[in-house]
Amino acid sequence: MIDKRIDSLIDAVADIFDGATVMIGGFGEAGSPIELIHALIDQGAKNLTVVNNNTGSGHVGLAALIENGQVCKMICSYPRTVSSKVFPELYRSGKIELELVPQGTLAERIRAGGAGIPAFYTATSVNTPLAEGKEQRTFDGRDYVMEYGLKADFSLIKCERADRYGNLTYNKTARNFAPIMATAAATTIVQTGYLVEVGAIDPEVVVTPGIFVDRVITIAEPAQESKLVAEGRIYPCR
Amino acid sequence: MIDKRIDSLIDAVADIFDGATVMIGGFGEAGSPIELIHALIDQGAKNLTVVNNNTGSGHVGLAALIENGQVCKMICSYPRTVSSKVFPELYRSGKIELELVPQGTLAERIRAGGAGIPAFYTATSVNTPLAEGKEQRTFDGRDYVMEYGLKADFSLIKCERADRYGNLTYNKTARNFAPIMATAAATTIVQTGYLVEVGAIDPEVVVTPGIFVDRVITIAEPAQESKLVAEGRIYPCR
Amino acid sequence: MSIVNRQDFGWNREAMAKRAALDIPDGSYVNLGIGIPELVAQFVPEGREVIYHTENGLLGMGPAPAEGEIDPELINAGKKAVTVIPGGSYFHHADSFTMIRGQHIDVCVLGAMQVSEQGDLANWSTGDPDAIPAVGGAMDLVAGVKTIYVITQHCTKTGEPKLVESCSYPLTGKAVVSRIYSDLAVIDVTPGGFEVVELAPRVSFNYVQKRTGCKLLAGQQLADAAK
Amino acid sequence: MSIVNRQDFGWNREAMAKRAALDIPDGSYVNLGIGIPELVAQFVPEGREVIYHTENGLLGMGPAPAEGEIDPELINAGKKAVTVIPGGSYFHHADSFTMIRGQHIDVCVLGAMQVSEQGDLANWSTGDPDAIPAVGGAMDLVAGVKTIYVITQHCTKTGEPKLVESCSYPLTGKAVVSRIYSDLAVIDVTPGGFEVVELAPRVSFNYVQKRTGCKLLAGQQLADAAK
Repeated sequence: MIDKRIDSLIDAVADIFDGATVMIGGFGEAGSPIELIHALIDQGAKNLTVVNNNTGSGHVGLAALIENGQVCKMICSYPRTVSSKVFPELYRSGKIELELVPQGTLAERIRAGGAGIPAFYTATSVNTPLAEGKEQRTFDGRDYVMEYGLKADFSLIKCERADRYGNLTYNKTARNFAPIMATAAATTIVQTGYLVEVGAIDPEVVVTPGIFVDRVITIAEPAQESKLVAEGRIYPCR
Repeated sequence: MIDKRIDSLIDAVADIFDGATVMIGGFGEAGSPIELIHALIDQGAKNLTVVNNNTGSGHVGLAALIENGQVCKMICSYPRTVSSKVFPELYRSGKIELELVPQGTLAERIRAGGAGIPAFYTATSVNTPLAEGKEQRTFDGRDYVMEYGLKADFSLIKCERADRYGNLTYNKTARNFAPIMATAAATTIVQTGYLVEVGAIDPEVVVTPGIFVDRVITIAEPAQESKLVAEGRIYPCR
Repeated sequence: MSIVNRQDFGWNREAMAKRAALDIPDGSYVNLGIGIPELVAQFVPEGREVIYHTENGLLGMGPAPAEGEIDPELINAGKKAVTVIPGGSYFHHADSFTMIRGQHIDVCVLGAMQVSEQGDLANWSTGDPDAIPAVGGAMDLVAGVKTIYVITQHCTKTGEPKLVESCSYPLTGKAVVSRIYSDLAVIDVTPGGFEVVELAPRVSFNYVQKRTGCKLLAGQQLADAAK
Repeated sequence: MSIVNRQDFGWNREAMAKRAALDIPDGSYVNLGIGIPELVAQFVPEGREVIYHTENGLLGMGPAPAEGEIDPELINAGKKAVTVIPGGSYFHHADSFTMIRGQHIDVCVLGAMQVSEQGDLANWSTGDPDAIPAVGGAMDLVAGVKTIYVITQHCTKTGEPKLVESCSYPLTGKAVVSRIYSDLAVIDVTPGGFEVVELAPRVSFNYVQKRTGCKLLAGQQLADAAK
């Protein structure tokens, strides 16, 4: 029987190992799997390479994971946040590495990783400092850089509805990177707001087919990152 | 105002020019825009390069377009059909060119064309005759061939529901190539079973956003290709 | 060629499919090729849940529909009418081949024209210049799916061996096949060559060897069975 | 620097956005950058239907929601709460950048730190080694969108020209900007360099020239207006 449900957050992230590459869904707080991230903080894996569009807010979620010293490298497009100094301070003091990737290139690299495409060409970043050191090539008179597919050991994502097969649907713009990250990781771990019966999701509207999903944990009332930040919350509580 | 509806099949395909590259949706008869294809036969454009997974059945639809001498080249993965000798006969007599592409490579080349990716690497076809003449490259110890993105002047596709913005949903496995072909053509022409009000399609379940669509014509009761073939129908009637 | 009653000898199409089905693990995502491989779905052992993928855009393919319930827009890669199971999903071709090329499908069972002892597969073209070349998704499947099984008659209709030292037909993929289910035996592709791991009823190792185009190894299982 | 009443002189933020909105054709698919560009949506002339794209996965972005109707999972690229119009659609990031990279978006309006007379844009980094580099979707937008407009103050807060012979800041893209809407003028990027096509109220060509880092051309429109 195929049953990807898992009961505890501890079990959900238990095998994330030191040095793993972890993709984390979300664009800002929308789609951020904050309970899974906090479970990863509790679990304590170190030297992680994290792929996310941003670097988190305040002292919760992704920012807290970074602040806790578990992340040695960020791969992202926009590491600046008004509401967090965590990444900037570590970055300036040389304690965290940054691979800055244009947002669309980041998305396409993740999709390529999931689709078995080792590399592709894009015009994005040509003639800019971000093209330095990259292979360039001309097709039909236009210049392109070669970019590599990106894979992960784990993806942590958040969805709206899931069934035990791991079929997923999302809520509005919280979808963002989750469907492609689900395809690019050896193990995809999902927190869902609702767990529904197999068959409850119309086959026409499944966004992530279960084949891409390994574990599903139900978090019926996820914390809202911006609220925690506004309240000045810190994770873990100290 | 954005209104992509068009009233007549003649107008829908009027500007398809001699020598155009035309992608045609469908996998076998599922998703084949048969009324649009017949309109293209009536219209008469010649020297077309057609992209489709197959080469049609019997003497209707795509097979009829080929039989009518309008196609100089097919780009497809599986040009053999039990129920049609049209393509094989023209091919053997050297009257039509064939670019044989593995099905997944064909799909990815179309997606790449639509996504602004001029080329990518895939392991598919390595060490086979279909890799001959293709650039090869090794990534992480595995060999890959370089494949080019594929674009078209026109895409003809069939969907289930559409609104005047061109938002589309599909029916079951009739979806197949249509969503990616819609992205890869300068002009995408759609025949829909149902025309619905703007707002009637939930934003969460739109499969093809309207940005990829140029014209929508309602064909409430499309012909079923396999029925026409079983009845021995020929298009155009002679 | 054989003088014994065929019913007691070797495996028929269903038996080959049934034997292959035994090797599909519970919870697998599986793509079945056209022909005998399609039959595998009927023989998955009780208690196992297997999800079938068809490359034309469906995960969760069910059996053929009842006569009156055929939908020409719900078909498999062989263009036959199928059904969808609860928990299935539809997607477009690029997403479907993301599953294949991205190594998300666990097992693919294919037919073969030839398999070499290195696991090379030829199943798309005889190389006959007069034939219409047609490849479909076969090259994508062998390049992307983690485990490739082959179900095939051991010999061609004219008695030529299909398991050979090196394929004479154009390849579908190089070193891709793990295991072969023929009407005569189950044969693994190993670093040392073909290894017979199981013989069909009343079939001897020598009988299989005579109908194979290269040297066969006898697996440990055969030795154990002989004890 | 100016001694006239600022209210009568030049364009303020809203006026720049309003002027840019005049150039957005009916039926366009438009991506608006963070800051002044966001205001453009408020000024699309009556009778035109424009669809807004936000790169975080929404086509058909509507205005900000009422206070009580904020959904933290419905935001724009600037991470501000937005709404969705009837006929909108959600999609994932790779599909969203298919729209951008694949040249499906008609117009993108961005802010700028510098624009060169060849249309080079610098809007993501001062190159300061102490700054945290952050690029977001800017490089994808300038590489992929058919028409790039810039809305910007003509000079920096310290009075330095932003329209220059050649950008000193790291580029976002080379030869990508078509037109600039500043507080002083509408300026086209032409093969001959910057061409002033319209002056803001009470602003003279010479006044703009003095605040620009390279030579300006006077467009035919200016000559016509002077007649």
